[in-house]
Amino acid sequence: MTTQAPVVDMTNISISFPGVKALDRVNFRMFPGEVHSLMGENGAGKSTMIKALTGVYPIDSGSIMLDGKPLVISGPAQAQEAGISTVYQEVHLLTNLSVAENIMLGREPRRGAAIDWRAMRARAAEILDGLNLDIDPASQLGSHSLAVQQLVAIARAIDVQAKVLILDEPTSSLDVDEVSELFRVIRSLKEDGVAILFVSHFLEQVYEISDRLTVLRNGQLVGEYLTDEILRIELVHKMIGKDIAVLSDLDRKARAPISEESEEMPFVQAIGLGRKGSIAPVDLDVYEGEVVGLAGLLGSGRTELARLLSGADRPDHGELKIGGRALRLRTPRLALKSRIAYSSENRRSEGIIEDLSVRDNIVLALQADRGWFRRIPRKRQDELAASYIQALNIRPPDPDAIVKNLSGGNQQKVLLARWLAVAPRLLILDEPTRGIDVGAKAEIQKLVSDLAENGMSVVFISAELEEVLRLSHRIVVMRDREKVADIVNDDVTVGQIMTLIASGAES
Amino acid sequence: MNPTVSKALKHRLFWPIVTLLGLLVLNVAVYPSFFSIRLQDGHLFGSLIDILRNGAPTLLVALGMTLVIATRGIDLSVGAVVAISGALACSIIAGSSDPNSPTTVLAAVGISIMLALVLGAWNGFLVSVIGIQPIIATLILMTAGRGLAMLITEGQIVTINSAPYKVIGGGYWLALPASIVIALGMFALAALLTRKTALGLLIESVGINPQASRIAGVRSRSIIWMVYIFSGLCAGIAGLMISSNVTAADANNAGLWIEMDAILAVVIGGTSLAGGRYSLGGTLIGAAIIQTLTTTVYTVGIAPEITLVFKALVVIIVCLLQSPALQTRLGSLRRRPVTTSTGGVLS
Amino acid sequence: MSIRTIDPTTARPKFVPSRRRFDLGSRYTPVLVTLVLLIAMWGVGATRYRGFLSVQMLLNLLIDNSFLLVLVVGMTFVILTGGIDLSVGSVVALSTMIAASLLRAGWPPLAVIVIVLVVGSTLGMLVGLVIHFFEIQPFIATLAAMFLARGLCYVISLNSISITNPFFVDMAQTRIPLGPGLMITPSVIIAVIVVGIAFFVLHYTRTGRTVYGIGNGGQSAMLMGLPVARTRVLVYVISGFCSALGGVLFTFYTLSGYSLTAVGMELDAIAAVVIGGTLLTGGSGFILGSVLGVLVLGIIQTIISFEGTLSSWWTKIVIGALLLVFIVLQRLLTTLRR
Amino acid sequence: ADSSTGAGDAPAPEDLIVGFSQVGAESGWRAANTKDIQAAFEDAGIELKFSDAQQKQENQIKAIRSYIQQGVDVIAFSPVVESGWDTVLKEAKDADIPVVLTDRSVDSADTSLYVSFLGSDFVEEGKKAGNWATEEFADADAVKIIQLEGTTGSAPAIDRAEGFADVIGSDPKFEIVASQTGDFTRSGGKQVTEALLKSNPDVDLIYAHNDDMGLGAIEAIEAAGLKPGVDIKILTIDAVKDGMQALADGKINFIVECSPLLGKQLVDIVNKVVAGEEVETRIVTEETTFTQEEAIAALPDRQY
Ligand SMILES: Nc1ncnc2c1ncn2[C@@H]1O[C@H](COP(=O)(O)OP(=O)(O)OP(=O)(O)O)[C@@H](O)[C@H]1O
Ligand SMILES: Nc1ncnc2c1ncn2[C@@H]1O[C@H](COP(=O)(O)OP(=O)(O)OP(=O)(O)O)[C@@H](O)[C@H]1O
Ligand SMILES: [Mg+2]
Ligand SMILES: [Mg+2]
Repeated sequence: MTTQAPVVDMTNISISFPGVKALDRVNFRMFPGEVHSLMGENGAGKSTMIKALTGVYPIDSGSIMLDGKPLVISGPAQAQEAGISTVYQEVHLLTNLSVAENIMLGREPRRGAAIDWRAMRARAAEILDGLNLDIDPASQLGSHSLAVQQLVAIARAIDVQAKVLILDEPTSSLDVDEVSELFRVIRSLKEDGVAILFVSHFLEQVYEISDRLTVLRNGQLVGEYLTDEILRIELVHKMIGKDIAVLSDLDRKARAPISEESEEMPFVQAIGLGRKGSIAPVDLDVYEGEVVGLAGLLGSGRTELARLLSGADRPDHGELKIGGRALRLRTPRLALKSRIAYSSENRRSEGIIEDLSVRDNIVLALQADRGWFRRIPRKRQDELAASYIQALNIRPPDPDAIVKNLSGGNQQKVLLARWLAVAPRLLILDEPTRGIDVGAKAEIQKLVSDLAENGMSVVFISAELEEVLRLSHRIVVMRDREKVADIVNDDVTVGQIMTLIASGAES
Repeated sequence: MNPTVSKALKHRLFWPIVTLLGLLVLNVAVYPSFFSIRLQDGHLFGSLIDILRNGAPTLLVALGMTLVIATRGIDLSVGAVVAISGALACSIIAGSSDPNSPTTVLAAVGISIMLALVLGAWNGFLVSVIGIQPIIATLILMTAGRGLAMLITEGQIVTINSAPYKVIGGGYWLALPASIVIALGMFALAALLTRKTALGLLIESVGINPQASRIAGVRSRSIIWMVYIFSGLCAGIAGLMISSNVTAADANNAGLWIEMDAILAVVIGGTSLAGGRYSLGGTLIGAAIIQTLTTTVYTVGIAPEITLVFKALVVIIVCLLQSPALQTRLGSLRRRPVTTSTGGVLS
Repeated sequence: MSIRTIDPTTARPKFVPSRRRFDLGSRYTPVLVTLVLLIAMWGVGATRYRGFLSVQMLLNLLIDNSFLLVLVVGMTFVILTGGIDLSVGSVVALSTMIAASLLRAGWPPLAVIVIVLVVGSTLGMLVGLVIHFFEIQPFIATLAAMFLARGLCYVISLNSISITNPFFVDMAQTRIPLGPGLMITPSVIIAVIVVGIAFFVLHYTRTGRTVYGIGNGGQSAMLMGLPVARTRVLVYVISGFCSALGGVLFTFYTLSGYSLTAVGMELDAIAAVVIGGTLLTGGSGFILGSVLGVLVLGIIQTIISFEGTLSSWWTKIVIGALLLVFIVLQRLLTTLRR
Repeated sequence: ADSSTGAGDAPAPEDLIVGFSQVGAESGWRAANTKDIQAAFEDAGIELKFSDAQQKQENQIKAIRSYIQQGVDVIAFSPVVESGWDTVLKEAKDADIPVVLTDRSVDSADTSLYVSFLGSDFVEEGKKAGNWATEEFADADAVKIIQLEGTTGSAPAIDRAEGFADVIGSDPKFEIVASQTGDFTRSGGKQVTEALLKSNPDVDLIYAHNDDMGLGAIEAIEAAGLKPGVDIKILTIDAVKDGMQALADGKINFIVECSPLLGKQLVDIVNKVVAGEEVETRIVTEETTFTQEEAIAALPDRQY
């Protein structure tokens, strides 16, 4: 493999933003027919590297060679023409257009001068089929969940006959099935000689799919390794620069089944809570100090349920009791008043406030809860920001940094900080660890676990079943927007849950 | 480069201030004693004072507009509200037996301001409760409101003779024209309200991402409602000021196109019409630029035929100077990431 | 492992989920609602006023608003990208002035029209370039263009100029019969063609879809490799072109050039587009909606002139009130349909 | 009235319908004009269809079209602008509906399109103003004038400037030191005067295209500590009540009347037209000029 000439050869790449040296004389190369993983903590510079390669950011210095020729481009359009196809980290598609257009726009089939809509939909359906995704190509993209959008973005990227395919955290909200579907496609592209750049914080996936790794730390190159020749622990060490112990510490600590023992009423009781057109009526109890995990496939209705519990959507039947009292949570604000916080899976459209600083984003919910006139004193704001920046290791550790300039993972941490700051009694976390690096993920899991121990109830949704199992006292399995099982997490295995998800309660 | 100089250069109000100074210098060049301010009967007089006084209504309206724009809205009805409040106050005073009694004037002012608040609340209701796009919601009042003002005055100019009322737009407090004191007072109030309470943060957050703000528990509806009420209040006071300045209410022409001037002031001051971050200080400078521009046209003696061309050039120059894109494209060697004006996350 | 399965007897009735998270109803709902309300308005007018219920009255709506139809086409493009164009009214005025003064100087009519269209498009292009490359807010850039175009009118002439050129007079006075007692003008045909082309471009070309894409937030479209820069500049060229063409139709309509004409027409155009269901934030809307918006404004105007007893101020109040009723009904019906 | 009613057989006044399209309501003058016309037709027992074009020519064309469609007997209108009426006036002619112009004229080459034009002559007004100035300053060696223009591009502004310049232009001692638009409004007049007084403190005469701007100028002059009408002479056009009051008070020195009271004359014309009588194609409004004494005499029964 190494005997070949590299298809991408980036040397001495530097990019700096005001106050941050995002990339510092980094070298990076890719060979045809290999899957190359770019590894590093949140904010290490992975996405910046990708944006340098695709012309989104002009580089300050260094050179980029594609197929042995210097690559001079000024934007993604030209990168595409040069044969580089990219899925950017945050799903960057046009939510107001149809799924078909999002896949085909730029190379749409035509009849004469006009777009041939029928052919376009047919072709899109074919591509979606290749990913085993059964959605209507004519439907509006924005009506689908983030995971589906992510798959659509992937569909768009792999359909081009590209020399280089770049996937920046493509699997962050996909479930196991979807991931294996994606890997099948990646392998077949690899066979065709495409060079694939793969970024993920899931080490299993990296080890499963990639041939070679490049590790970045703080914008600097740590080294390039063959996947087979580096141990996980070594890799993590290289990424983080120090050992981490917490990772194993939390693993599979036996969970006391709180719900069975407790004499008390459950803190949250949902009785037949449902909403027409989105989720069938569900019963759900969450006790104080209990972590309830929601498991299910894409579109199984986990997010929908979370939204009903948190007042983000209004239920149209059923009842919700908080601490024994029936409440109608018509808005998230009322939920917040009952100390229920909801961290949305869609951090870009429902999470962070892009143009505000880290500090403002962290104090926002707390401030909204206190009302306009009881402004949190500046000193207190600074304390809050500083403590969460430290606790969650947000980088850069600058409370005045504008959130949209943070790396994806750090944005997620800021969002989490916002919800922790309101000291909720029920915290609903929808994909809270999406895009978060190994170290931080472990920290967050530990944090959730500690908070629960101190009496907070948590509803935890994650595409990563291991994570759900590791954290939850109880697991609710959803399928086709119905609750199909409610199991206590003692010695449950991923396999068992998968069977439940696949076949429902009948098994 | 000297660090303080380079810091000043980077300040986002640097270029607007330079433009303002440039215009003032142009005036001095044509008319050397432009800057002179004299004290006459304990009142300050001079061109600069005139600029401030005549710019006061625009500044007021622009203040309200700034907050509305920060929530991603726009208020086209301010001109109509200006006309209505002036018309109402003058009609009440003209109809009263004693136009010179302070109680009559206070009542007239009070009633007009109440009406302005109601009109603002009406806009807020259409935008935040019914969910009509701001430009159309306020267009309704823009059209009907001027009719309402004319209904009050029956299309005539209502001239009044009331010394206490005259103070608002033409009188003096502490040597300064009262209108300047009122406008700066409202400015301070707005600054205080948004800085010392959490309102500023919440307004910005609603303007940047209403959906995410809702999830975070922000009462977007009341906030939007409130900014329109504030804008109504500002326009109402401006209306009193304008009518008081000429001791007459002209329902047809009072506040005509003031919404454009106000929006222009806001935007020149660096606030984006896309909502979010706003700058009251910028609005202050913006309003000053617009009024200075008008005065400059008179002082320099620009022919009415080419006044608009001149204004267009100044507007475009100040905006280009401010444009970070131009600054990177010209001189500076430092390269900047490609971002589009619509912004977005670059993760 | 203890599994609490759900007892089939207590299981809720079978749930048939719709496939969408946010059931948007149809994207066409606002347009349909607008159409229905428009017809209702026509019906109400017909019961109140003699001569209202005639097909020719509807055709007159088109005749009297052909220039506005062309203007909203350009405006729709701009607003779909999330921009706005305040210069259209002044460009109309400038076009009438250029046309009238050149015709007076004896230029051939076709050359005059070409020059007007070139001037409008060029101004649009300059605005577009400034907006895209210097990241100046569209509101400001087009406001400056508005001042500039109006100022240029004054520079050309303060007085209004009549047009006596036979070709223009023909265009103004030709009536194309459509049937017994029915007729339209050439301007209507031009406007309909422009709307048709715009419809095609928006829905059947990549450029059109890119216009929608930019309205969704320019970042995504750019990262998808769509030609954002070119398209964004192009929409302002289109708008400039449409304004100039609207100006030409306006000269056909009034046979004169006048520097104070079409003041505030940009607001009419924006209102029509927004009434037609297009979001000012961009990315969502239809050209046919804008056409309906023009008809709504036109029918309000017609009702006012048929009413014929309103004083000047009641005219304004009633226009506002009708607009209000229309918008609120449209809004409520649209949400109900969802 | 129905559309078959030709111009020949004179119907009773109560059967008549007249359509009137007004420019707008942009000034007090215009509002008085509207009011007078409405009142006159009411007194005459003739139904008047009124529409306000809000300063838009296209609205006015639409209104005239709708009058044609409704089959009114006579159409009267004050054109927003002089040019561009041929098409719609031809339609009216084809429908046998006579048209009367008020206040402002049209520049059609085909004068058969309308039966009469009733209104003031703006150029003449400017000339009257100029004449007064030449008399008033007959003994002066040099006269510095500030001109407050009406809305740029509007017919009265252009014509009043032209008429004035025609008269004083022949005498080199008159110098217009500054000429700016005050948009026909008080605040416009005030702001312009305020600024111009600073750079031209030695001005002798302010010529304002309407009373309102003159009234604004008075405020500015007073604020500057000078005496309007004495230190600086003021000459305006219109003669609205507020202006007349100021003239009576000696703050304005001379006003050229531009009367909005066209109602009676318009009714007469309409009656003649439907009766098939000949009417003059140009009827100039009866107007005069006012000095301070005349103003004091006229004020008590001034209607607007
Ligand atoms: N537009 C920008 N302006 C300023 N700083 C930026 C910008 N984009 C990225 N950065 C900074 O550059 C650094 C690298 O960010 P990058 O997005 O490349 O990280 P990453 O490795 O992709 O992290 P993650 O795993 O969280 O996605 C971060 O410190 C980030 O704050
Ligand atoms: N594989 C799929 N095929 C078709 N539609 C899907 C699929 N996945 C998701 N959807 C759509 O997305 C919506 C998502 O539902 P929801 O977000 O509640 O599910 P979830 O369990 O939270 O899954 P996700 O991981 O996508 O968030 C569904 O209403 C459905 O229309
Ligand atoms: Mg990244
Ligand atoms: Mg989900």
